[in-house]
Amino acid sequence: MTSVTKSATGFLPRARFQQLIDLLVEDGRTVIGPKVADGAIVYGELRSVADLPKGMGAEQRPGAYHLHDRGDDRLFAYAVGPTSWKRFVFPPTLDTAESRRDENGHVSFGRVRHEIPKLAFLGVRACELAALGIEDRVFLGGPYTDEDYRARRSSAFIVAVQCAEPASTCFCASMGTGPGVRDGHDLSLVELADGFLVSPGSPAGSALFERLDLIDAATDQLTAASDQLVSARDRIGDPIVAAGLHDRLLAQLDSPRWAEIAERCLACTNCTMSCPTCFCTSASQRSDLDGHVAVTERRWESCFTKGFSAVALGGNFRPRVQDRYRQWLTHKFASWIDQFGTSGCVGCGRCIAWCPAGIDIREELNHIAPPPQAALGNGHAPEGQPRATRVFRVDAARSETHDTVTLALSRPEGMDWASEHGEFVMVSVPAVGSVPISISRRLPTGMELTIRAVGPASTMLTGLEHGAEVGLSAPLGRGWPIEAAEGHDVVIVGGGMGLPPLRPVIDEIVEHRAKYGEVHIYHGARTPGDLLYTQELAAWAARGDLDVGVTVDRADQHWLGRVGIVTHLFDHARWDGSKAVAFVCGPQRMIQATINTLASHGITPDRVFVSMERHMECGVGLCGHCQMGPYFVCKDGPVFSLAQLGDAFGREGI
Amino acid sequence: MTTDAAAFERSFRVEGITRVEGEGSLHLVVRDGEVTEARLKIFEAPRYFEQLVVGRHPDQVIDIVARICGICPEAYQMSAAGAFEAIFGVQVDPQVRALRRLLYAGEYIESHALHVYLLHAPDFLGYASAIDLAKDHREVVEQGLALKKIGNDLMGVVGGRAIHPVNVRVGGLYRTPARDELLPMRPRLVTALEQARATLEFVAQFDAPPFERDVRLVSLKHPSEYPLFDGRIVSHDGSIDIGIGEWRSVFHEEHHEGSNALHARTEAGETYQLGPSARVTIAAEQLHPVAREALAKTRLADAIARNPFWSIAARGVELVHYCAEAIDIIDAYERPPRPYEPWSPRAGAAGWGSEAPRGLCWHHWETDAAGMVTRAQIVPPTSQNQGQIEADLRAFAPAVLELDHAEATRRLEQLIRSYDPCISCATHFLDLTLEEA
Amino acid sequence: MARATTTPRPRLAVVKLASCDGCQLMLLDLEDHLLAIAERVDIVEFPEATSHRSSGPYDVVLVEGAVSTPEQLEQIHEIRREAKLLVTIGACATAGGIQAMRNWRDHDAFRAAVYAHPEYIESLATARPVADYVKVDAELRGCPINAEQLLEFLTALLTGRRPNLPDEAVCAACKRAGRVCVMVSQGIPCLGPVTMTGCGALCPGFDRGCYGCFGPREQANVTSLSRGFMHLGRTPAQAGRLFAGFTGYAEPFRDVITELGGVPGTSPAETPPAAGAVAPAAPVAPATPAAAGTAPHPGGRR
Amino acid sequence: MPETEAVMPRTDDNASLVALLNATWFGANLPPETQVRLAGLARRYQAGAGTTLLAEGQLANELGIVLSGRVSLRTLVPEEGWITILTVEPGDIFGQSAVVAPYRSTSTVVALQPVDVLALDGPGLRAALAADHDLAAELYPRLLQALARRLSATRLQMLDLFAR
Repeated sequence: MTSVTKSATGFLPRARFQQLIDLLVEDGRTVIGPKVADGAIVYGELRSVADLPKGMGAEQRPGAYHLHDRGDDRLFAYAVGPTSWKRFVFPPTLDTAESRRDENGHVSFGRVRHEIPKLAFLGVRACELAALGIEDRVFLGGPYTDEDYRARRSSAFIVAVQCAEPASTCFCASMGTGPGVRDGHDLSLVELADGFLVSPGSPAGSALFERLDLIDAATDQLTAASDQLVSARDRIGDPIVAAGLHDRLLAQLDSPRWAEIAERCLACTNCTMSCPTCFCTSASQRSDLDGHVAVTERRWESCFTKGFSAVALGGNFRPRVQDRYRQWLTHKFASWIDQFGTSGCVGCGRCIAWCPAGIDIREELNHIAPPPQAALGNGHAPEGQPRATRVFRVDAARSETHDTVTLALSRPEGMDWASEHGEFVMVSVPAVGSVPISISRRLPTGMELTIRAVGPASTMLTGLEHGAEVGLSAPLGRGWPIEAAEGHDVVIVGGGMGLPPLRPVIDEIVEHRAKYGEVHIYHGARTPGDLLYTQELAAWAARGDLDVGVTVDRADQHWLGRVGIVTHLFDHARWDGSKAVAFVCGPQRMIQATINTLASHGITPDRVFVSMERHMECGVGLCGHCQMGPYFVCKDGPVFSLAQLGDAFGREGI
Repeated sequence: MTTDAAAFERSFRVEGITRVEGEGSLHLVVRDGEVTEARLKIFEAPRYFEQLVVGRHPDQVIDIVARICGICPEAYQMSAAGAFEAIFGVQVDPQVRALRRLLYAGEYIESHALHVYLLHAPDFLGYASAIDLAKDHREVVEQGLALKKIGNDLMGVVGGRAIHPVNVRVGGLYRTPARDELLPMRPRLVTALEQARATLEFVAQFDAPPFERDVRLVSLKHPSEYPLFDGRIVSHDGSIDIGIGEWRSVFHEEHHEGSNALHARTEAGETYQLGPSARVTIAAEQLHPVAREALAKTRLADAIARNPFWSIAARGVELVHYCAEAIDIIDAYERPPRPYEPWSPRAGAAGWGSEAPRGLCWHHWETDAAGMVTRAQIVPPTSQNQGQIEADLRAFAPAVLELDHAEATRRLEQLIRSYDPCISCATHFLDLTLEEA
Repeated sequence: MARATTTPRPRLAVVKLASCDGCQLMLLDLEDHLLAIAERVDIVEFPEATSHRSSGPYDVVLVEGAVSTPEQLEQIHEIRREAKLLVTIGACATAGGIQAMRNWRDHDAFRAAVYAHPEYIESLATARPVADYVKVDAELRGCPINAEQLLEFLTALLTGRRPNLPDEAVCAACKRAGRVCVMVSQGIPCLGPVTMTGCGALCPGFDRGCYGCFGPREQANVTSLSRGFMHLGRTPAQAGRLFAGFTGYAEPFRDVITELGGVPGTSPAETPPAAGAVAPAAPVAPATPAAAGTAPHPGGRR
Repeated sequence: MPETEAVMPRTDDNASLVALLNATWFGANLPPETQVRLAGLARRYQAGAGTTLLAEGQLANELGIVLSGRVSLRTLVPEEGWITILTVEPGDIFGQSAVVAPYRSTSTVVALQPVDVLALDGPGLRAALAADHDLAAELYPRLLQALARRLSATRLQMLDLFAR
């Protein structure tokens, strides 16, 4: 949306309002706007002015919404209802990808492209324009973009209507998004007693403006419009102090209020689903009975569901409702700013009215983080980049342990593999879905992936044989900053399946051994049978210039090696950590124990790099699942320095 | 067979009758070539429905009684709704009433297609199941499934879902569909009507065992519409003609010697037959012209009245009828101003019945001044048919008992299945409270 | 993945306990897929649909119904021994179903009140979900189960993926479908916030509140929701009884029913069954039959 | 008691024992007088792989400091056999039951490799700790550190982190 190109205002008498709808339809657009259905004003297809909620107002309170007849003929005298425009640019469910597997095991992957309807949104409020602007930053502002969103968004024509009847739940004025319409629209209207003031907001809007049978706006009409806006703003007031909220809120992660809210909160997801900016999604597979043709369906998801933060084998990062509520509120008002340079809240009040428990976030914010100040940052807007799934072939499958297999995968012909950086790939199998797997070795022809069979998808992957095909995304995420270790001693600690992601680091060190000082490689596993890469570990140890230690948690009497947790390998070690850089990967509790021991050797947090486990679905920071404080683990990590994580590391329910 | 008695007495057992709803078994005692005892035993665990509804709000009751039977939930919902509307004096809007018939039509199409193709046709064609039948005649089974799906989808559009629909309440429905929501069903019903006609022609070719007898057929009868949830309770011979709420004046349930089940009988202690054969015979005049014509073409009207095996043709006729009626209802539909009529609670009692696909399902409800249920009686169709089933088995068995056990079992089961028994509805079988009444 | 094609067809059985048959009927209601499923799954035991009977072992057993008689108790242990994967389907099998509402009553008195010859009636003191007696490997919720979920479950079984059966609230599906919340806009009590999704938010789409037939979702906050019902004008007893439907015996619905006065037809003074699974009823509000159910809804919508 | 045939006692002079002690984690950086005192309680022995140095339930007469080699701490689990709970590496101690009442070993100690052990006499050590508060103040933190480390390790093992 470009800024206003023409400053003009005309008047459209009420009797002529149908003309606006007719012109939009004439342009081949389906007009979406307010109408009464099921006891509320919702957005749906409009065919005529008669479909609009004439004379209807909406009284709103926490947990309550009631229509009433105002007894006048105003068409837009209501505050926003349950529908948000998000639905039309970011559909609640959407088929995004299709995968196939033929009788011979050949696989293929493709995106599902949808025909984009040509829509006009009629009656968009200032807060809703702001919400669309926020969604633009989320979906189009980062390195990865949502092209379906881009197409829907750019094809919509937006007619804004000035808000004149705010509800008691509104707080756009506090969030700085309204009630006055500023930009982001094609055409804007102000409804007065006998008609509408009309102003264009874009070249497309100007073109339509020219085609309307307008009369000149009278001064008293302009005054009435201004009074109407002032009155609306006065009624909204300034119920929360947004300035400084970011810091105030993040300082209250341990507030007792979170648990208290959780007693009322139903975790029903209504707030997030009603919110015009919440963007999290989940993906699932649909297939025929044989798994030959499968479609990936993306659907709106909420951080209030248990599955949202669940990881393999029943683990969950936010097990309690209080964790989930805190995630939602702190994301919306704080970490959103770190991520996208803007607050995630526009003050529309939907989450207040449509909360069946009547929880009022304004009240909660004021309780948890009572006032004073700061400023909004600026967003970034790099270019989009499509995500394709490419077919790799299994060259070899090597059994590491009874449940772990290393697959050597070769890239498709002609793929420029050397320029692909990243820590992990999303591995897709038709009808089964995608799982994130760390690259355990980079090969000129492709890569190795070491996979443990823990769920149906990984079990299927570990059963792949020579010649099988799988889909792989481009390598994703930020990997180990090996350059930070040049000229330093290096400590590598890999617990269990934490070793495979570290193997490329070891490969790099082996290849350029002279660049590094002393190198210690420590691997811990559950039992001797669970140790990974045993031959390679022996070969590294045999070089003489790598210190390799291996331990297991438990063993029978035939095991002659070490028994004890991985820190036993170096808690008595004599090396000096003040010159060392550490790379640590494994279960979070193991990482914590390791960090303590590393600290006792003098390694400072800025030189300890850890890889974080989270629920990952999209791999590119768009689905929202893997958030940890301000970070999207998939895109900003999974490798972080301890200094970066600060006190988010190890905090319960983050 | 080691005792002396066994030398001339034979016991014939069929444990676990299949392709009926619920679990049952059959026990015949044959003495000197005569069947002296025929017992159809019901295994259904008691579910105490008549007690579970006490203290509940009528609207909640309508949801609960649906759960008596997953295959004919509408029969229970409509009978209960009818009784409550009689108690509270509610008149349902004609368009809403039409929607209820449309919902019920969906249940008929679904239930009859299921029974004709998946449960009963394999008997006539010599297969153990529709899945086996599909191996040789896939197109036949697919046609049945397609027809069944239309019935299910019709229930989905009007009632929300095919099993335990959610839209019926006292006074009408929770929500009426817009005309636009019904219209997509119309072309599908036109196709279904053709399939229903073909179904009737198909089953009319079957060979039914020659087993004719004179029994009393009983169903609802309404002067202007095919019997569903309104009219009078009548018998085909004119001997019974009572108001819909007066079932108890002519019928009663009795405890049978040696059986856990209650059987319904007329006052004179006679058995009677409910279901499609009864309706097609009694309400032939009210059949949709299209269905009447299709029945005439088969020339099976008399056989349907006398031979229970020909119930499969009666179901075919009703499939045609309800596809045709559903189209008419959609064509005439205009969304009513409100989905249900308001009502005020009062203490009272009323009986009401509706025609489940397998026969009259009759209820009697009592409420207190707050409208809450104080007492319930639910008489499912199968408990009324059971006496006739056993009588038929006694008469039919001698003709097949010389066959080997498997074949004899198959033939006897085929006879039982002719009644489309719904054993899940049988909780009431075990209810002996009426003995005192 | 080549392995999938060489695997023999899984042997599937359908078993019924105390129930209405509606959930197993759902298998037949998969009209478009039924024959294809029958080609890929060896349906060895399904009395409602086939005369074939076969004994175990089975790869998958779908169990419908609650355990409510001594025979069924024996039968479920037998099934467990024969089943590699025991899957409970529907509210009766997963939560006890509507017949579990009798678990609040004294069984002998209840039985005597209903039957002239109670000695004929072999039933356990309580009707309970299958998982109260044997390990259950997977469950499909609902009264009845949802056809799409059943198909998804069978497809996942055949293709070797985890079935996509979300454990979120009905509200999530309701909002995605663009429905207007009946509780917020019309003041109709709705169990959607505490009920697991799977039905597609059916009831709110028909202008009525969810009655909970898929049972409680994880961490269902019934205390907060029942308070909400009281704000909408329900007495505590009425609020509690809104949970007393087809999954009312499942925790935590069971607790809130008991806490707020028991199921309809009971008085708070009555003690719960001796089986002990139900905590003593707290006499919160009088619940004579006259005051027991929800009040009739006033009039039509305006 | 150590199986004597596999155990090779050695005679070292006090000075060399002090030097050996000083080379271990446990004994390093103790005040010289303490080291001398401990050396006076010490004997040194070697044992072959497979030797049981101490059996569970047995009176622990000596606190062992591993000089080289590896010993395992084991317990017998019914139906699973001998399970190794922890290995003790050079510099670390075993047989700390020798200073904790009732002085009976809580696990069975087996040499996994040929080991060289510095053993402090239990009764002597207890008497010294009771009498010499300076020595106790130096030694107890090390004993506690060793025990605390084992406790936290055992806790993590109990969580069975890698099974997830």
